[in-house]
Amino acid sequence: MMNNYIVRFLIGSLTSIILGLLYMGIGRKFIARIRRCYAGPFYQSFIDVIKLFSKHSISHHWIMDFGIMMGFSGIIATVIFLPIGNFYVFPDMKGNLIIIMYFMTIGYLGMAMGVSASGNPNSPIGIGRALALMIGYEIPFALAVILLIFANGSSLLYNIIQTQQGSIYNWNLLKYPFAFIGTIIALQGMLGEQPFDAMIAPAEIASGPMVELSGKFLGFGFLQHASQIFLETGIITAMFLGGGTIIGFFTKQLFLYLLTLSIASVFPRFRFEDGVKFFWTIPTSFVLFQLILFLIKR
Amino acid sequence: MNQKELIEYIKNNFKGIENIKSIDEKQFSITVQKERIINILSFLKLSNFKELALITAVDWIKEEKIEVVYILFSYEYEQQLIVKTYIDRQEPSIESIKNLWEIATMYERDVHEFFGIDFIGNDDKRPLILHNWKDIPPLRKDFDSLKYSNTIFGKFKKDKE
Amino acid sequence: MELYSTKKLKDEGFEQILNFFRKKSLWMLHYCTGCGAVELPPTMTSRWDMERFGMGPMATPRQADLLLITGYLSLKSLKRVIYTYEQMQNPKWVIALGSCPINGGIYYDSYSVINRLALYIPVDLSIEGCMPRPEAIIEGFIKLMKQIENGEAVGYKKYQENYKWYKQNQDSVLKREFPVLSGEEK
Amino acid sequence: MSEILTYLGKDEEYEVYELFFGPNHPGMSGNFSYILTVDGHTIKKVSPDPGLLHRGFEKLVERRLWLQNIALIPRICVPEPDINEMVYSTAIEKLCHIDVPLRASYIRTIVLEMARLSAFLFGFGGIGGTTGLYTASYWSISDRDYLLDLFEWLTGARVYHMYILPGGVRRDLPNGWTEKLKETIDYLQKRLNEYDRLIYNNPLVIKRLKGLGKIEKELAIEYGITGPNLKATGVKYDIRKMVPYAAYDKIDFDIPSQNEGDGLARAIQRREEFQLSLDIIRKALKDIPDGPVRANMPNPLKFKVPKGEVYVKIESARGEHAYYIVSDGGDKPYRMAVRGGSYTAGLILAQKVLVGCRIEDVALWMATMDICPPDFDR
Amino acid sequence: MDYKKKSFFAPFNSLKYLLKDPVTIRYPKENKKTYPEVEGVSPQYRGRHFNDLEKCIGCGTCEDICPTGAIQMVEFDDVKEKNGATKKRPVIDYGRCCFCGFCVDVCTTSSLGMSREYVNNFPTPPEATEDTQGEIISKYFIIRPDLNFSKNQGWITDNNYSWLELKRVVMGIFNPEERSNSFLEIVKGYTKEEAILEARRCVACGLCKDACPIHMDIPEYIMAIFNDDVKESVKEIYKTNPLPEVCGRVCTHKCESVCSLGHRGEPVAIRWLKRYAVDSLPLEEYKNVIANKPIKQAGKSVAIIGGGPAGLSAAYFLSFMGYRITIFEKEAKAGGIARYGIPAYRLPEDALNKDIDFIKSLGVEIKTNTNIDKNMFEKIYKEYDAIIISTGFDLPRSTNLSRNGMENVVGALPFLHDVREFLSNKISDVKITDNVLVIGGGNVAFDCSRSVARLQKMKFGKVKVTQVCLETPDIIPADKEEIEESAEEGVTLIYGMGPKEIILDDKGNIKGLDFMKCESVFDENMRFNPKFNENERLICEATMIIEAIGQAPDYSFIPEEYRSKMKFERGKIVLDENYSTGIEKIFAAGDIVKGPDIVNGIATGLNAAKGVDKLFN
Repeated sequence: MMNNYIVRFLIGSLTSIILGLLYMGIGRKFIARIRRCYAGPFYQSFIDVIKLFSKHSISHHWIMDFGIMMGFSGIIATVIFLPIGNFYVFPDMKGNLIIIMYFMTIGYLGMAMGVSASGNPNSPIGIGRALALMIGYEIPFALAVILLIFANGSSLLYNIIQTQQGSIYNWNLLKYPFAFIGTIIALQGMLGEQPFDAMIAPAEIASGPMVELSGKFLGFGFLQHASQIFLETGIITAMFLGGGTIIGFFTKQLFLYLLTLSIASVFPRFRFEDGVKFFWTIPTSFVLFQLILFLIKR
Repeated sequence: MNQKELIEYIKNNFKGIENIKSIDEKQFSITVQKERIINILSFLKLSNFKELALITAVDWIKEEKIEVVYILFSYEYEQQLIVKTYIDRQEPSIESIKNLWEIATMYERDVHEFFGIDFIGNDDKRPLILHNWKDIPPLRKDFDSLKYSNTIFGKFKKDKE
Repeated sequence: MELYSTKKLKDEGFEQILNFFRKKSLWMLHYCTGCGAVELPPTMTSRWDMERFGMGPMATPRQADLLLITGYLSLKSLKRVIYTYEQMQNPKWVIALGSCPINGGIYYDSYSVINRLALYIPVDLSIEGCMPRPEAIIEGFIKLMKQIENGEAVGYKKYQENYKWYKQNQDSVLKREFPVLSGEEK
Repeated sequence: MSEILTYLGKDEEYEVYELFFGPNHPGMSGNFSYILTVDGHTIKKVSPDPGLLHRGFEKLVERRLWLQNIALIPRICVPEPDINEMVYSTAIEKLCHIDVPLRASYIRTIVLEMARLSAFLFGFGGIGGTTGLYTASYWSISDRDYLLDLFEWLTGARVYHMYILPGGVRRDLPNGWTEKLKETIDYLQKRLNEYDRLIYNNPLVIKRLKGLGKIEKELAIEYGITGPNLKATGVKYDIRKMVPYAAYDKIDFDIPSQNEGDGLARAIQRREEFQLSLDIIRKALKDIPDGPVRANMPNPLKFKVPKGEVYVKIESARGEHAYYIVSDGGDKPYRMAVRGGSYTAGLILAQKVLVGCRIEDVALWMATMDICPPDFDR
Repeated sequence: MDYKKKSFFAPFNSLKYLLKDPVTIRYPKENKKTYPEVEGVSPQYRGRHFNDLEKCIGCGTCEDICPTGAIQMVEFDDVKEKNGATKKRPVIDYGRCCFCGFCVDVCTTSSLGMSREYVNNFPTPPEATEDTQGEIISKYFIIRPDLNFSKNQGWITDNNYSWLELKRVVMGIFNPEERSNSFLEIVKGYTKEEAILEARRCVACGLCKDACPIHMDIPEYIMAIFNDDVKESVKEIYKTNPLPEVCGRVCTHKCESVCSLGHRGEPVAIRWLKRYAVDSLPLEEYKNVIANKPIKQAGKSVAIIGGGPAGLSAAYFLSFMGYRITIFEKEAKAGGIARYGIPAYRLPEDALNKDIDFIKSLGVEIKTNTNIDKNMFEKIYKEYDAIIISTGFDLPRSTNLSRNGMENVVGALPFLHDVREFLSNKISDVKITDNVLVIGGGNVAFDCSRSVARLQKMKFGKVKVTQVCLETPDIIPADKEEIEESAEEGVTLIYGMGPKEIILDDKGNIKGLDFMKCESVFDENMRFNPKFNENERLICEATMIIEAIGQAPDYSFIPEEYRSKMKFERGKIVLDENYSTGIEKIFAAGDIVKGPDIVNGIATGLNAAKGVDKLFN
């Protein structure tokens, strides 16, 4: 029964959604502590999602329904390629990085299509910013992926994880520290956290793309964001922190997420083109420096 | 120079002042005819009363007059100056001082909306603060706001007058 | 004038279960209509922290399901509040903060502040206080949660049932062609 | 092909569109709206649309007795209600030639400075909220709550105190209050270092604030900008020093000022004035005399102010907050005109300075200028 | 740490709060602990009101001061009826209240206060229909505050923070030495500023209006004095009070005893204000101030027997109803008890004459020195259309001690009558000795003893007066000021002693009086029959005795056949509702009908005038 693909797919996507919501709940309490208050219970995100699905919602155009569904399914499609600890949804695929890189952008494109049909002037501005920012953080992330592929000779995450087994010293984190720093900053952009969240900035464009999302659309947006957290932290743990067992994988993910939140809670927002300029200068130079080091060593 | 010298300086440099009254050691008021308001204000702006703090009006319904008040302040002398003129209440109109101070446009638009004074030269008459206002300007003394509030909002209980 | 239908408006059955989740995550619209909005930041931020009840400020009416009328409501902002209220999705609730929406408050004789909010949009809960303090606001939220749980917070259903009556009240205030005092009554 | 391109570019109407930075916008402090004509992200034209908070104070004041207005006027400006009571009481004292006992003047100074501190803390929250640094607003608004506890103890209410009356203040300091105030002042002093590290040393905040809405000295005076925004452009003028009221002439303090006049200078100016207020309170607490707290005043139902008019202004966190009060000798004010601190800044300067800025700068500019919409609508 | 330096790592320092515990107050479970002795809101917080319904007198001052019109005074019947208080209690509409606490600061009896309760929210019931929607919400918030929050007291006002001016404006008064050697008026009266300051204290609550026997509109004329408009105030006074000069000096001021300011401080000096208003307007001005009353020419004629306050007031009111009035006065001048019963230092001649001259100027004819006997009464009965008897109580009662009318034992009224004559030097001298004893505890007794003190100072240079009364200090009928001022002027007062018998010396003139202790003055159902105990005795030497133990009416001039038809009850005539004595055409007013003091006299005069008017139309 375990090798029946539908059941494996369900396991893969449900763990990403549930754990994503769990990380969001814990992340809220973490940020609340920095702000010296107690946030709600850790299962608050689950309640929010159930409430959102129970609400009545307006769709402005059928493209909007289609777009939101495409956004959510794009992220789920990427998650099933991700190695969750040592469990693989498609055992023979072994988590191919190039496919993951390709599928990640579908989520945003779907959201962009859905939201721009909503007719509120704030959402096209928001989506314009989101896509521009995507270009920003894709470059350092792509360079880091290229570096790892060169280093391990194969684009399969399974091999990358195998090279990092054993003791902590052969984690890619220690082998290529600068690439890790660049990717962490890229992760900040991927999750849309504080210094780079000009796209959903409530104070400027009234939460940008999510302006017109009501009821179940917002619910899907929530789920998409949750599984996105699971996905991106999962990729980086696989690439740099050596995937480890199921429990080890989840704790590393949580650690990465809380690291981004701590950066997020102490920095204000970039203007969005400063953010893109920042991405092209600081993290890219880190990863390039690491690439040069690697090429010299080889 | 202190207030007395300032008053002397203004009195003999500018004709047509009805009266100058010192309210306290840092504040004094001048009353001027309606026609000479632009000259006195530009004269004062030159003798460094640079800041226009407020334009407002007072509706003297018993004397059938509306008093337009310009409040200036000078940073050098640290003196507050209240310039007052009296205009007729039936068709109140006075020249606009738009070109002396940029901010006068908004003050005059505000006073126009609340008192119905027509500032000649300031043609920006769009409603600024009131919404869909069809009655007489509200800050006039003969406008009764409790009666207005009872007729339009008080559907159930009429408040004692 | 039989504008008002007397249909039973209580929530029953499946909706009662959903109400349990709705009550635990009320999202408040970040729109400060009046002076009561000065007491909302202390309630939201870390000294009184209303996030413990799962409540947080939301940027747009689409996402929010709780509209807080904080204090007095002038005519111009009444028009915006009605737009906002109609943009919000069911089930939605309205809380009137302070004494001004109840019976005119300190501006009872003002020509631009409405005396009774309940004539224009359905009010589910009125909290008394000339700016109720954060504790009173939190007590109000708890009372609203209890009210939602046993299905009595049905303002939005009342709005749907008696839309004509509310629309008539709103137009009598917002769309006036004739002067109020001197002109004849429209 | 080229005609199509030029055709599109030719008609200006397609290029720009109207964005309602409307009343229901989270970045908007208070209930107020700008209608921005936006080309992409840069703003072409700003037209303010005030009036959403209009209650007609100047009409309501004429319907109430002199002392009944003390309950009405603090509601004019929400973040700092005490300045209204102070201006109103000083105006009545000037018209009736009442002299206030010294202890009452000292208590008034302390209350005004505490109100200034809570307004500046709101200002830190504003900067945090609009730039996304929510930790700063969570901290500053909860620190402000400690000040409100002290107000609640002294005056009986958290925000609208109705404590400063013509002739003095309403109650004497409860015992144990001054120690609690000293304790809170030291706590806020410690917190100020935290804010320095979080906001003022933060490179991103400095990048967002630098060069935002830059105004020179002459333009500021011409536009009637006053208070911290004026001192940020280099004019060293503070009403507490030039036209001293309450007990400011008995306390020596020097006025800080910057000279760039942009958003960062205004933020730093507010931080230095926060420090100044802490010192003023400490000095006032040290040499507060004993004695009565209120001159004996007639009973409020039969209180008449002699005929006359006066313009009284005091230093609020947003600039010069002033009333022009005319009395015809009756038991009700004949006319009261309110000059809010941020009237000219919010309505006229915005049309001049915001052109060319980006959308996200509007909310931040309002936070640094500390625009308070009830000043326009009254 | 210099706040201008840019540093990348500075913001991370705020992560240290992860380890510290948060500042949140988890409200429903925990509560704020910033205040030393109390948890939650501050000790003097302005929360919801509480009101002590017994202490509250329903004066309505809180309703006047409320800036939002939130307080309404509503009549309640579950409220106990109390003298000097209305049955109205404040009802507060919390849909209007702005919690300013002005009502508490201005409350005259400090019964209203604000508690530390702040929670009050109201979930709209689902079945609220269309026309009751707004009504249900606002009706829930209209509450009559009572005592259930008073245990959690927050904002209360004690006397030094109250907004009312509780202290009276001090009026100029001669010091004891100055005033005791002359019969000049002891009180100097208000100057203009003092009067305005005193008038400013009145909160215009109207309680005094109900307590005054003639329901004078006191808040009106005090407001007129405050607005510095004396003409208007005199016009207001003369609407109901014909003898303001007299009332301004000697009224028993029931209004002041009921004044709302009196609960926490000194009541408004209503009597002195009336006196100031009338004094500062010359007699000629009265004409144009009051003349505007309509004169109906009924052509009927009315005879008034007795020119005392009651007679004069009936004459005043009847003159406006167009009757021809003649007053028959047996003394040389009109005024009755006001002239001959009250000494000059409390009611000077010119003040009384001013009132009487004005009444004369209205066309009233006063025949003085005409003592009415039986057949005169018969002639008047036929001649005039109506008769008002207002002869008052002018026969002095006497203890039956002086067996054969010794020449040194004098009644109170004749003595005061001679003093008044001596002062207007109609008679050369008043018989006075250097050691006088006055018996009695009422105001009249104090008038006698203080007059004697003045005469002794004038004649002998030193004062030796002892006054003995039956009552104990708490039930003595005289005013408080009388007792204090007489003590200052050298009158020694002995309480609780009843006279037993006079002691004569060998030459037959009086040497002293023997007193015995008086156990109780009134018996169980409050009737006057004192009980004495023989064995406790006290001897006081005196060479002259004045008995001031009450007065009796003198109905000798009424012919027998009328007197039999009248009903008498303890010396007073019993009248029906429009003040007629049962005999056609005869009415009565004054002390012989009701009340010991002058203002009741005026009230009965007014009612008698109304009775007469009703008789004819």
